[in-house]
Parts: sequence; C-alpha cells; structure tokens
Amino acid sequence: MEFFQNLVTTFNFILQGVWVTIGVTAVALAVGLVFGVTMAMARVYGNPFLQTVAAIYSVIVRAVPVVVIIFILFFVIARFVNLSPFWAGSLALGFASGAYQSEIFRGAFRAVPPGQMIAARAIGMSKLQAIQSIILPQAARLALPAWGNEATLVLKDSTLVFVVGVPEILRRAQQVSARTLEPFLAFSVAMLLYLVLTLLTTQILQWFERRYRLQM
Amino acid sequence: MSSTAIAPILRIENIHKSFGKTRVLTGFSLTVQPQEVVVLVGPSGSGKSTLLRCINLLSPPDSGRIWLEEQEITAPGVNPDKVRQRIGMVFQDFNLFNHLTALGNVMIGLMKVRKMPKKEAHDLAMFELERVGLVDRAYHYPAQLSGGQKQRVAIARALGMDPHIMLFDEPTSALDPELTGEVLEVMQQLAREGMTMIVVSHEMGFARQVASRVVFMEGGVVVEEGPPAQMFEQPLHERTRAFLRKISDMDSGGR
Amino acid sequence: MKKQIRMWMLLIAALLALSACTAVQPTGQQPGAASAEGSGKLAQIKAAGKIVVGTSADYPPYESIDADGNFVGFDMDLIRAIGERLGVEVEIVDMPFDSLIAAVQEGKIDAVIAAMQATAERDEKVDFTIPYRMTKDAFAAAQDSTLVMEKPEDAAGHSIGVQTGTVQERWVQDNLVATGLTPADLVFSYERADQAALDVANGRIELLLMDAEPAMELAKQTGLKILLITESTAEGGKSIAIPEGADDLKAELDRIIQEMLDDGTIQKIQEAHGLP
Amino acid sequence: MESFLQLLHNAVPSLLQGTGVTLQIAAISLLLGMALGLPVGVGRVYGPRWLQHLLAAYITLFQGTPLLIQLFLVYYGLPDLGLTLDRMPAAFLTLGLNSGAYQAEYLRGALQSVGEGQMTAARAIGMGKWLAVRTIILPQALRLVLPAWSNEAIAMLKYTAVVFLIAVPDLMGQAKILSSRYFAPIPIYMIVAVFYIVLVGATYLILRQLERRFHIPGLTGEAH
Repeated sequence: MEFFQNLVTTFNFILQGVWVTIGVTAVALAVGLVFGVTMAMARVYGNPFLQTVAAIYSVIVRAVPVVVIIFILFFVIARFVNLSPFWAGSLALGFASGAYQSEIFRGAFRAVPPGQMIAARAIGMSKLQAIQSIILPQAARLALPAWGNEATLVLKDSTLVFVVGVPEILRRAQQVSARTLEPFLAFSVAMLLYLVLTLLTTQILQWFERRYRLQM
Repeated sequence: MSSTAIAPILRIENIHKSFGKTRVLTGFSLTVQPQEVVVLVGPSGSGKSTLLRCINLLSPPDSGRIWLEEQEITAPGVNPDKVRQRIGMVFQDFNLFNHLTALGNVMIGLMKVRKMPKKEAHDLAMFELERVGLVDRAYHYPAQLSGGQKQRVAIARALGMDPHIMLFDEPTSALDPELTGEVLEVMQQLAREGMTMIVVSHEMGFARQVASRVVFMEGGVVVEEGPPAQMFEQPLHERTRAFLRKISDMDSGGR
Repeated sequence: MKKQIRMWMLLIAALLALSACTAVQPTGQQPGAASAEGSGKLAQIKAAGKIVVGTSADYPPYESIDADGNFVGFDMDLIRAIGERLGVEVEIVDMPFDSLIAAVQEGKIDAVIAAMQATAERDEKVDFTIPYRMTKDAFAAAQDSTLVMEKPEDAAGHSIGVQTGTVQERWVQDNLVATGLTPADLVFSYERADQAALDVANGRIELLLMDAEPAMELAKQTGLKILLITESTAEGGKSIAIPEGADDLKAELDRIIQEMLDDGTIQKIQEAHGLP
Repeated sequence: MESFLQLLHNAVPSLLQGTGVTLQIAAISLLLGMALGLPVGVGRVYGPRWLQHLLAAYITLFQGTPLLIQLFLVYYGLPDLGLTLDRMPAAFLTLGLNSGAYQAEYLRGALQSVGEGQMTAARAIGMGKWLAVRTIILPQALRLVLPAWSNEAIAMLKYTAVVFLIAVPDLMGQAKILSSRYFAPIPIYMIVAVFYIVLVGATYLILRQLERRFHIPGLTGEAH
C-alpha cells in the first residue's frame, strides 16, 4: 500500500518533467534543423569558403560529446544573452544536433539526381530557387528516415540538459529520489516514461515516412 | 551400390509440396539410374527448382517419399546434413561465399563438414579447381571472377564434397551467352566421367548431346519423358511439342 | 590519409587558439569597466522588478525541493525575505553547485544563495555580502562504520566523497591529497551531495564531508552517523554571492542582512528550519 | 595569454589522467558490448521465436531510453534491490549493456544483408545451421558491420562523458573539478573539447586502417 502511494507520488512528480523534455527536444530539433539544412546547403552548393566552414562545424561538433558542448554553450550563450536554463540548454542541444542533421541533409542533397538541378536551371530558375522548390522537397523526403532516427537520439540526449539544471524527466526523478530515497523506483518510472515517449515518437515518424515516401 | 547396376540411385515417389496456398509439386515421381544425366525442362513455375530443393531436403516435401541409394531420406530421424553431403548442388546465381577466395570456397566444406586437415583439404581443393580449369584463379575472391568462373568454382565446391549425385539448378541462365560454354563444357566432362546428374536447363544443345533422358514437367508433375532424340523429334504430347518449339526458337534466335 | 591528419591538426590548433582567446576575456576584464557595468546592478534589478537567484537545491535544510516542486529551506526563506525588503520578486534557478559562480560571473543570475562560503578564491571572481550565518562542517559515515574521528585529518587514507566545487572539496584536495595523506583516487567529487550520502549508505565510499546541518539532515534520511563536527575545515560564514563590482547591490544586501541579523529575523527563519 | 598558459599548465596533468579513465571505460564497455551484441544479434536473426522476442525487448529497452537514466538506475537504483556495484563496474555494465543493444542491431542488419543464397549454399554442402552461421554468414556479416561498429566505437568514446555523474574521474569529471576550481568553465571545457577531438580523431584514423585491412573485394553489402 505504501509502495503504491510512493509510486503515485513519484509518478506524478516526474510526469511534470515530461513536458519539459518534449519542449527541450522540440526546440533542439527545430534549431538543429535550421543549422543542419543551412550547413548542408553550404556544404553541397556553397563556395569553397562556405564549404569549409560547414565542414569544420560538422566535424568538430560531432567529435565532441554533446554534454561538453552543452556546458560550453551554456556559458557562452550566457555571455551574450540572458536565457533561462531551458532555452540555453535547448539551444546548445540544437547546435549539437545541427551538426548531425547537416550530415543527414548533405547525404539527402547528394542523393537527389543531378539532373533535377540541371532541369530546374534550364527552365530559368536561380540556384537558390532551384534548391528551394526542387531539391529541398525531394531531399526532405529522402532525409526523413535518418532524420527520424536523429529525432529519437535528440529525445534521449535531452536528458543531458539536466546538467545545467533544466527540470526535465531525469532531473525531476533525481529530485524525487532525493526526497523519497527510493532511487530505483524514481529512475524506473523515468525510464518507463522515456520508453513511452520514444516508442510514440517512432510510431509518429513511421507514419510520416509512409505518408511522404518518395518513389525514386 | 555398384554391385547391382539395376538399383536406382534416386527414387522419388508421389511427392507434394505447397508454399502457402500455392501447390507447386502435385504428385511428382521420378527414378534416376546411376550415371544417368536427366535434363528437366518445363515452363517457369512448373516446380523444377522446388523439386531440386526437395531432393536435397533444403525444403523437404510435404508428403511422398524419396530414396537415395536405397535409403529413404524422407523418413523421420534422417539427418539432412548427412544426406546433403552425398548430393552436390549448383545454383543459378552461384552463391559463392563472398568472404572466401575460390580456394577457400572449396576448402571450407572439406574442413568443416568432412573434417579434413587443412593440408589435405588444400590439396583436394586444388585438385577440384584443376578439374574445372581454375587453378590460376584459386586466390581470387568471388567479386574478382567472371560469372562463368564463379559457376565453375561452385561446381568445384560441390565436387569437393564427393557427391554421389549432382543437381544443377539452371546453372547457365544467369550468365552472359558467351560465358555459358565454359560451364557447359565442365558439365559435359563430368557426365563423361560418369557422374549422375539432374540438370534443370533450357540449353537444348547440351540436352541433345549429353542427356540420357529429357523430362518435361508442368503443373508439378511429369508430363512426358524420353531420350532426347525422341523428345525433340516426336514428342507425344502437344504441350511438350509447343514448349520445346518455343525454347528452340529462342535458342536459335539468341545466337 | 596525410591530408586528413593535416586537417585534424589544423582544427585542433584553431580550437586551442579559440579557447585561449576566451580564457583571456573573463580574467582580462577591466575592473573599471566591470564596476561601471555593475554600478547599475541594483537599479537594474529594481527596474526589472525581480532578482534572479541561483541555488543548488540538493542541500536540506538550506535548500531543497518539496513534493510540489517548490524551493524550500532556510536559504530560500531568507532570500524571499530579503527580496521583500528589496521590494522585488525573487526568481530561483536550480543549477549544479559548481556552475553557480560561473553563472554569476556570466551575468546569468544576479546572486547565489546556496549555503556558500566566501572563500578568498571565490572572492576573486565574485563579490560576497557579509555572512548571514557562521557554519561548521561534518564528516559522516555509514551506521556500521568503526571509524573514530577526533580531528579532520583522521579522515586520512579513507575514501571520501565531496560535492564538486565546494570548499570541502578544496579542503580535502589541499589538506589530504596534496599532503599525501590520502591517495587522489580515493577522493570522489559528486554532482550532488545527496548522491554522495547515498553512496556512503551503500558502502561505496567511507566518508562524506559537507556542511554540518545538511549533513545531519541527510544522515537522518539515509541512515548515516556523524563522526565529527568541526569548524577547522570551514572558513568564514555563509554569504550571498553577487557579480564583481556590483557595489550598490552589495551595500544594499549588506544593509538588509545586518538589519535582519539585528532584528532577529534570521534567527527566526533558522529556527523554523531546525537550525540552532 | 599568459593566464591561459598557466591554466593549461595546471589543467593538463589531471586531464591526462581523466583521458586514461575515459579510454579504459570506452574500451572495456565496447568489448563488453561486443561480447553481448554478437550472440544477441545472431539470436535475434537465427534464434527460436521466443528468444527473438526476448532479445527484441532487451534492445528496445536499451535503445528506447537515455543512457543517463540507465546509468542512474544501475548505480543509484540497483542498491535498492541489494545489488551495489562500484562506480567503475557500474559504468562498464551500463555502457556495455547499452552498446550491446546497438551492436546487436547493427549485426542483425548485416546478417540480414548477407543474403539467403549464402545460407542455402552452405546447407547444400551439408553444413548444419549453426555451422553455416559460424563459418559462412558471420564472417561476412562482421566485415559488413565494421563501418557501423567504427561509428559505435566513436559514439562510445563520446558517451563515456556522462559517467562523471556517478563521480567517476574521467575526462569530463576532471573538467568539472577544474572548472570549479579555477572558475574558468569556458576555456576548460574548450580544452576538454580539444582532448575529445584528438581522441575521436585518432580512433577514427585507427579504425579506418582496420577497415582497410579487413577489406575483401566485393564484400560491401550492396552486392545483394
């Protein structure tokens, strides 16, 4: 009976972190998407300078643990703007994800047949127009499976922002376990909630994939 | 086995095989004598490949019985791995082991299945490669061989197991026309050496020259069988005649 | 291959240069500039109508989080009372203890209240108010521990846990490790004090050194026993940390704290949280 | 600049120590993950139905939840059930179990891409199922899985950076201690980033050599 009560308390307490986790993940993915697509475009269609910048970003960020990037950016961002841990952590996570997403979109851009670009230019589109209305829509569909995979990775990596004090699932689990002194219960509940989140995300992404699959 | 020449090496009796709702073999029977070369023809989907897979128990028949050298191999308790060692099989798409050289492909069965020491396996494998004329390609990987060479290695691999009967499942149909000759030559030589063979093939030239018997099957049963001369000149059934005419045309047209 | 190696070298060189640049910035700040910027701190806070205060809510009875996720504890009530007298709202931000000083430095938060002691080293980076409470440290061990301690140095040679970035961590490093009394690999720096306490309870480490009152509170919760309460590992008292050069803010906070010490407000809050 | 050199001078010795710990954890966890991922991956493809489901559950659990929670559950949670692991074994176990799930999935993909024909041909020369898996399928799958495995090795190197949260003095743990000691988080974490870049870069180059050494013409998985 006492166990049951503990379970309910713990569950309710951690549950409030779910929205924070979802929020961090969504912001990070969106930021990463902007960074990723921009950098991938620079990498594939940019001049040598842009290509180098994008390549360095991708290589460096992917060679450093996400948690280190979060720590660095948390303090760097703080130097310029006053953001809450939630925003600072999400932005840092997004910056890291951007490097991985840039690789995904680079691959997708490359997989669009070169004839598409030539054909678009032939009907008088500018390079940017061609990318925007011909290449990007195709690349986005090609990128979807890998992007979905990255989305679940970011969802899981969002626990890392707990190091800068964002009250997401893990942080709340830790807080409740510090009070109830039942860490096994607290972290099991956190794990379960995460499992539900990732499985749900996977399902949604698979639905998207089926819906927008491109026959090529 | 050699004491009585009359004893058949293979006897298939009324076998059935279905995949889901598709009935592929519907009471097939066939008897093969030692040193016979049986060429199996028939339209696609007539169950030829399935039949070969039934014979070496890669996909055992649903019902019916098969005897190999007077042992019933469809009986319960028979170890299919032991049976397969006596039956060599050559596939349409070669299925060479991609991570092994030509030599390695022949050796691996000798060492792992026949438990030969490495040295002995090496020598025997080299001997088999010589039989198919590929000693100079012994250390090449499959990806570095032509289709015809791959198929000859596959034959050498099967021969290494010292089979009593060889099954060929359209051995030349995945090959460019100019490469079929080298494979057929090896097969012809095997036939001359007295190997019992069941060959699924539409190579009519080969059938005419080498086959002791041509079997026409359709709908999972034998429609008609006979020596090549009879089958090609005056088949009894209209369906056989139509089919053979069609592939003869294709044959000559292709050249 | 060679090209790749060269590229890596280039990257690394660039990064090192970059980190060198960033290193100079915070320490190289002009004192004049800093104080000019800080002189408006109090005005800024008043204008914003709120003061953002960082804490590390893992330290009952000073600061922790209750069942509803509210910040509770002595420090929390104190800072709220101070906020009232300042006439601004108090926004509390929870972060790891070892990030607090940096967060003040970087201007992420206006102040830190986290049972923090004003050490000379920290004083180089931030400013401190007058102490609002003098403290002691405590060594805790598992209930079945046979260890007897009469002075802090008796901890020598035993595995010990401390919280990252605390004065206690510093004390252990300087007085036990640097002197060769305890091998460095027997000292474990924890993100959170309660985790260190759990590890003592689980038998993974023998000792825990932290502030006395939270130690007693954690000891009660996790079934530890206190071996020694001492003043000699602690220097000074607990103060609020604020950005360097925020002189107006310091003056105002000092005034309020002195007032609260004098009129017994702090005593009252202490008692409400069971602190002597 | 001078203060930076001073900082570097103070930081490098402990960071080198931390690097040793990081490498040790990464290597042992990776090997543990391999020892686990190999049978799990094979069992996932060739095992009996019930085993396949069981292994799938293991993989889902470890792939579907964050490593950090797994680590906390193992380190802080298991003592509740009477299993108290020391910090290093806890790190090895958690990272090993986690990596095992990923390695199993990579291997499963590789096993499935080897192609039916290889199994059929192996069975046709009289090999039993397990003999065929061992001598024909697995050697090919392991070569196919090598690139994915290299990625996993690098990922592992980076994921070790969370073990400081159970007070392991790895590279990141040392960084935390240093950054609060010298109140210089940005430069310290930048230096640590450089350390990780060197580690990851070196690992990458070594693994590339390894891949080249084990390369077999035509064995790329695309052949099928």
